[in-house]
Amino acid sequence: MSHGTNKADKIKEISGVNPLKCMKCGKCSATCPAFDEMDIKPHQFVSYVLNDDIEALANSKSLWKCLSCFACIERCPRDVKPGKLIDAARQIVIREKGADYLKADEIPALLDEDLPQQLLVSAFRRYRR
Amino acid sequence: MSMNNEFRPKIVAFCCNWCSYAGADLAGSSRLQYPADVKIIRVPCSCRVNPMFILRAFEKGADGVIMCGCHPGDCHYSTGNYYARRRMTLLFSMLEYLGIENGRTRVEWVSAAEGVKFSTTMNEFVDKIRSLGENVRLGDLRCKD
Amino acid sequence: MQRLIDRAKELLADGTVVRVLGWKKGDLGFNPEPAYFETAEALDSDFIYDGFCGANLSKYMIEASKKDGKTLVFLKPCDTYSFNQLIKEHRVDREKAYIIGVGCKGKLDIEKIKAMGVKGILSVEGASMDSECETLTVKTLYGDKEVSYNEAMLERCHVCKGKEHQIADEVMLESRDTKDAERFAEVEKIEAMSPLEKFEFFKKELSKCIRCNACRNVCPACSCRKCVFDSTKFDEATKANVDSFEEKMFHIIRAFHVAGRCTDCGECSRVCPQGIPLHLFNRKFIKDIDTFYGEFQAGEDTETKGPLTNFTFDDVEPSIVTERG
Amino acid sequence: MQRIGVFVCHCGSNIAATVDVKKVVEIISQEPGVAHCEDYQYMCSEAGQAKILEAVKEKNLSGIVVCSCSPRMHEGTFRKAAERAGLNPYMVEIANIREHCSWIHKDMEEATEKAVILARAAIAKVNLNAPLYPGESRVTKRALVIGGGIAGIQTALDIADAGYEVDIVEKTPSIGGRMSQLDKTFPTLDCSACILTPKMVEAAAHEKITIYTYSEVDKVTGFVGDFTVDIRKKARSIDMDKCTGCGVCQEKCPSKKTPSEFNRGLNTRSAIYTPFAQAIPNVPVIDREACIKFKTGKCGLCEKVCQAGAINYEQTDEIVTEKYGAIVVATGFDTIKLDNYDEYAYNQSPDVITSLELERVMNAAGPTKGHLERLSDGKHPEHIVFVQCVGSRCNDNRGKSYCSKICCMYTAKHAMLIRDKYPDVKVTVFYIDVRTPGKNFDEFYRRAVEEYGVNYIKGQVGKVAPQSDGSLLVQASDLLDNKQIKLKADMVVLATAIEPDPSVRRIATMLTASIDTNNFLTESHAKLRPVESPTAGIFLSGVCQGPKDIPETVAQAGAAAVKAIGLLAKDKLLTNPCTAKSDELLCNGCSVCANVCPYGAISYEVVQVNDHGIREDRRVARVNNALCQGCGACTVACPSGAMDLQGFSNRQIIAEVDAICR
Amino acid sequence: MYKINKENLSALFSLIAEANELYVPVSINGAVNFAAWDEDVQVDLDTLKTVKSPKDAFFPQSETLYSCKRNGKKLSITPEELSSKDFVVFGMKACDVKGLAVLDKVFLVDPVDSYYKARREHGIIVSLACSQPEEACFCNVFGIDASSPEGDVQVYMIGDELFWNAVTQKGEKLTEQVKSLLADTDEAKVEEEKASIKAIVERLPYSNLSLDGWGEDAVLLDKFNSPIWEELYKPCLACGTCTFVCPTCQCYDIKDYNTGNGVQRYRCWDSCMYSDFTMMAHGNNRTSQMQRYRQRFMHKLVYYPQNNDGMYSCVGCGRCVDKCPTGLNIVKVIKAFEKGGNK
Repeated sequence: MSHGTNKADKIKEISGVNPLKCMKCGKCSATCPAFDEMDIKPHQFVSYVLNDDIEALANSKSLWKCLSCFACIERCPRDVKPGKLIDAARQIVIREKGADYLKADEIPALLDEDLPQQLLVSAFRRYRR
Repeated sequence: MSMNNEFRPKIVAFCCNWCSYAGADLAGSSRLQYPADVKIIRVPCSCRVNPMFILRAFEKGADGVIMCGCHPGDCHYSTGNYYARRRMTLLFSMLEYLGIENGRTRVEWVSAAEGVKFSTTMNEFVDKIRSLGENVRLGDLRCKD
Repeated sequence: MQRLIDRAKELLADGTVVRVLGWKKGDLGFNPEPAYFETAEALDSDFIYDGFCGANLSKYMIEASKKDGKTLVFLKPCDTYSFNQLIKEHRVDREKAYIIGVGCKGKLDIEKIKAMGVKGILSVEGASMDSECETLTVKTLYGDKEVSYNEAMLERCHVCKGKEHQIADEVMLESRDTKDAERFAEVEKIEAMSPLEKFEFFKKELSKCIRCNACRNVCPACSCRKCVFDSTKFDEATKANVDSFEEKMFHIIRAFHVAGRCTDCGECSRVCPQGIPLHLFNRKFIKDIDTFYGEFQAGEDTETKGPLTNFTFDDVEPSIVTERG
Repeated sequence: MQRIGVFVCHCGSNIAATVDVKKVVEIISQEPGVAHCEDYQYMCSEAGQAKILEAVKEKNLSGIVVCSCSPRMHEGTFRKAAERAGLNPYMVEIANIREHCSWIHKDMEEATEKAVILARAAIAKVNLNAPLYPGESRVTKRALVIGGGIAGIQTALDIADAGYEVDIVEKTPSIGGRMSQLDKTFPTLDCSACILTPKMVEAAAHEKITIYTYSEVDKVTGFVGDFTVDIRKKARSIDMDKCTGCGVCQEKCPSKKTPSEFNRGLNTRSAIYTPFAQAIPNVPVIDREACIKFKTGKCGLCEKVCQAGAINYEQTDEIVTEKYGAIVVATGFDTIKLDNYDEYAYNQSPDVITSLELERVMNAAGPTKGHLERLSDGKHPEHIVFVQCVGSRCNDNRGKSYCSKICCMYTAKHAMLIRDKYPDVKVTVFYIDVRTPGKNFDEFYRRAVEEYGVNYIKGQVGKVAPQSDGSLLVQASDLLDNKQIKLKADMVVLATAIEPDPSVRRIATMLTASIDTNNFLTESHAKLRPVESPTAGIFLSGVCQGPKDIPETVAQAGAAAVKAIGLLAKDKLLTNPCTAKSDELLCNGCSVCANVCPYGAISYEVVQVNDHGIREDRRVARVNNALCQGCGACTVACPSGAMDLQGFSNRQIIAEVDAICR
Repeated sequence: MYKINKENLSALFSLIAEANELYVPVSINGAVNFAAWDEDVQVDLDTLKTVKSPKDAFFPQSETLYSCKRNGKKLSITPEELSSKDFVVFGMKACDVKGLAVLDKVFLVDPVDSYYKARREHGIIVSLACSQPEEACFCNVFGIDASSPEGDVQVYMIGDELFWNAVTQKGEKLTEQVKSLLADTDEAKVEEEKASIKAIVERLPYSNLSLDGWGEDAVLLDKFNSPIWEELYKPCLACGTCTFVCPTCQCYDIKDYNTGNGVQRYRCWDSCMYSDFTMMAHGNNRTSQMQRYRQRFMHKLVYYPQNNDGMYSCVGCGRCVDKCPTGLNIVKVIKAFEKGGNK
């Protein structure tokens, strides 16, 4: 799993999350509305990042099943925010595929106040296809 | 390090005995590095720090002076740091008013448990002083030679 | 003025007071001096109260409080703040003072008249309390000159704290509203400068300092028996500025020691032989105190805790200085 | 000029590995005033101290600098050594070249240079040191215990048994505290009341113990050995001497709608009430906010029915001022508020309760008379879910970062008791970790699983949703099965985090005892002085210092008592000689120093002074050495420099500054 | 006699400064004092009196005497080098120049003050006649002629021109250095100016001040014990303004400054008005402000003249009259004694 180091760091950087803070309580998974459809469960995101196994994460179904509802972020008692991790993993995948239709720094100009964050995330997904 | 011509600031840190000095001790026992430019003077409480001490340090060649005390509310003497806070706020404001670079002085509240904060603060402060360079606006030329 | 003399004579005669602290005519018509009077004759011949009587007499009450009997003291509205502050600090004895709050129409600065290019002044007319206080006629060796009263006023009168006496046993003579400038305007002007400009500004001003200590010795708040700059307690005793640092040290500490106690009476700037605007130091502290800890006027009363002997749990942090730029 | 001896410690390799000790000695030997300089492996050792003794004798030293570890570590050691050598102990200064130098630097040249400078600063200071002599202060042989829970009761009993007077101040109407609210205790399942009540009675009956219930500490002045405390006895509206505790008033009281504090608001009480049947003292109080008489002026029923004539509506708060030598804080805990935890539906459903509420539900004297029933409809539950770590171990700003320590065990206790009494009830416990360090603790937990069939699931509950049929839908994860599960429960019990009683902040401020960010009182040393506050004369008992269970609390209570007894056993205390001192010739008498003194140690008197030939009466400041704690606030407030601090004088600090900046 | 147009003053200064250090009256934010000249300073020759007298060109407010350096336990001492470069003080007034004569009698008699002596030797005085004397001036009372100041070169500012008259050898030498800028002229205009100055001096308010009862013939103890001092001193703030602006006050203190690695021993002006003036281990021999106040004027008007053949150590410049924060001054003292029968 030597491939992962840079990517794991990248994920940490993008998400601003320190996965070491996780105490493995599983509240994220307990909360997740898309739990059943996921192959890698929210609480496992953290371990995958910790174990540098970004490849598996990138190839997982979960990446695209996450609704970005932020319930896990809201409920996490340790400020670990698995939702942000998965979001970051998604960004990495998109960037790698070179299908990055929008550059990150172009986005702020396109935002308006009423635009829900979720929409933006799903937009990323949609444009990838 | 002293072989090259890198600027080595003189920095005086006043630390209260109960919190910040102990915090510095903890930084030490935790082996948290910060530059040797910082020299600590132990005072019983931040309220013992007379503005004249701070000016004196600059007079004699200090490039930066930092004062550390217990967090507000945690003073061993219950109220000392509140007085210190007002005194230093006014003093620093006056120094800034006189055109002295305002990063040369700093107050930070560091508890006995905050060894990390102590070393982070000192690293930051030394960086700041290094970026400001030698103190030329507030010092006695006679002490320079 | 005659009313003041008459009242003083009455109080001397009925034994209320044993001496009068007021101003004595100078020999040039514009250089009166603070003086004690113990007889009616002395009052009749020498007492004066006009636009040149700028001296704040409250500090003289420290010595007068040690004397037997009561002293009648004339205090202008701004002087009464100093007197209150001295009471608060147990430096004067209220019981030893009979205070006549005397009106004020703005005090004159002979240096300002000279700075207008008026030379060889023999006398100044229009400075008395009875006059309209609009124009001064200055008789000089080189002819008569007319000068606007307001333009010849001390800086402090342009930012006058008001006509009210904060403490007095009785009040005599009308005051005039002389405030026509913002108290903190000069401070704000400096605050708006770049650090280097600030530094150069004060360097220039302080380079004039000759450490005569007039600012300190005239100050009613600087009433220490022995100043730290005269004692060995801090190893900072100096007599002359040898290095520019010493001017800064002296003036910062002078202002710091009176911070929260300074009533902004302006005596320091009035007496400086080199015309250094020393009030800019004190007023900076006053402005900061007002901003950080709420408005505070030293000497408004004799009880309130001073801002440096007080605190709140959520006072601003010293980093405010850096944060506000 | 002093003759100074400088001793540079290697501290094994702790210092010597980074600081070139020999070079320090070489440079420092050349400093003016240094009459002796040497290095040694371990200065704090017997042999090291012997070197000091020898050098003082041989070189006639008058001051000593030890370059070693932090003065917080060995200043006392070296002061004692100096004393043995015939010097005043305050002629010693420490240059901290370990914590502040060798341990934080890697470059040897840099660290050596710094060590030299630190040594010079200490030399500069010791040059200006003067012998200081501690004064003596008396010890009032009486202790105050703040808080009348099990911690306070035990501490008071232990101190009283040693023969010293103790007062307990308890803010509620009865002593007993949280323990009196518990039903059974782990791991033995004793009835809480059965073991607590005798202690309460013993305390009440003890001739050395005075109990102030329904009272609060109003003001604390003084210092170790000599505290003066104002205790506010809140108006009880009952004459304690007359009341027989018959309880008729409580029965007859028409105002019965106030939520019972004792039963955690699960039922109500009357306006005149004792919190529980075994209350000590068994004297009710009138809750003036609930009392009709106080609200409207009408009623007065209790006065009419009281045969003892004990009701007194006119009673006012009374201040008792008492002196103490030692104060023990035993203010205990409360559970945190769950307002920010919407996901557990605590505020939405009466069937979601905290564990402490469950204690009351399980208790025979509780709101359900000990029957396990849903509080919403009184139905017998079929399935109870316990949720662990509610608000504990939370890094967000909703809960507490620490582990509340007792929850794992009491949850096992609850689960076991329920399964024992109602085998038909299904019990599920959601846990993150089960923590059972303690004698017989893990065995206890295992019994719950193995013998009582409690279903433990590793995973946190994400959501509790009240359903229209009155049940609760619990959504959780099962981390071991890697499944998300949804369970239907009838009751949910939340193992809510505990926090120090909110009153402790005010008390800590009054005592000048330090407190951490979680409001737990700080101990003087986490390992070596765990029951002492850094503030001398203040001791810590029970949960106010940190989460702990009953046996630990009782043990700590005993330890705090012993520390207090150790203090009370002394007749005199030596005071810190590093106190402020006013130079009367420079003093202006302006009072600014007194205005900032937190101890009221400065007073003024008019004295005749001879100021270089001028004799006059002056108002000057006087420092009471017994009160002064040496903070130095006054020295900076004093503009003339008349006020100075012995041991940290202006000139000493300036000398250090000069030495460092040179 | 030479002259130069005022427009060329800057060139003149520049030329003088080539070979000498040059001190001129400089205005800083309204206060005029002697200071080293350079092209950026604001020279002010119109203000009659500088705040401080120019005495510190010869006797600086503070000067280092020697330095000690420490190396381990060894000390090395380096005396300060004596002034060795010629310097010109341009624009001293008659009273200021006379002030130096007063200092000379203190510093140049045995034991000679070598620091002062060196400066006197290297100092060249270009004195400026007072075209517009002011109300506080009374130099004539001490026999000083404001229209004809002493010095190495006398200059007069008349209209657009500056008239230059070398008086001494030093003056001649300086004239040679700047001759390229000077034009020959006669003395007619200067004589006219002198007469005009004298006429003004006669009209000065203090011109008739009487020194009867002071000086060499004063009855010292009568003056010393006079009750008048008690009345005079009371407003005195004990500041040092009068002594620091005075051209004749010569008292100094010697102090050490710790530079961290050694000591600089320096002397600085002291003021007899200060409570720690002549402070000794036992205390102070003048314990009250009255005594200190009396000392200053007794020294100027009695002790000094009696020790120096009747020469007063006051030159009537009137700076104390102008600058005392509470309106006290030597004139008031003289007048008070006159009123009190000179006792």
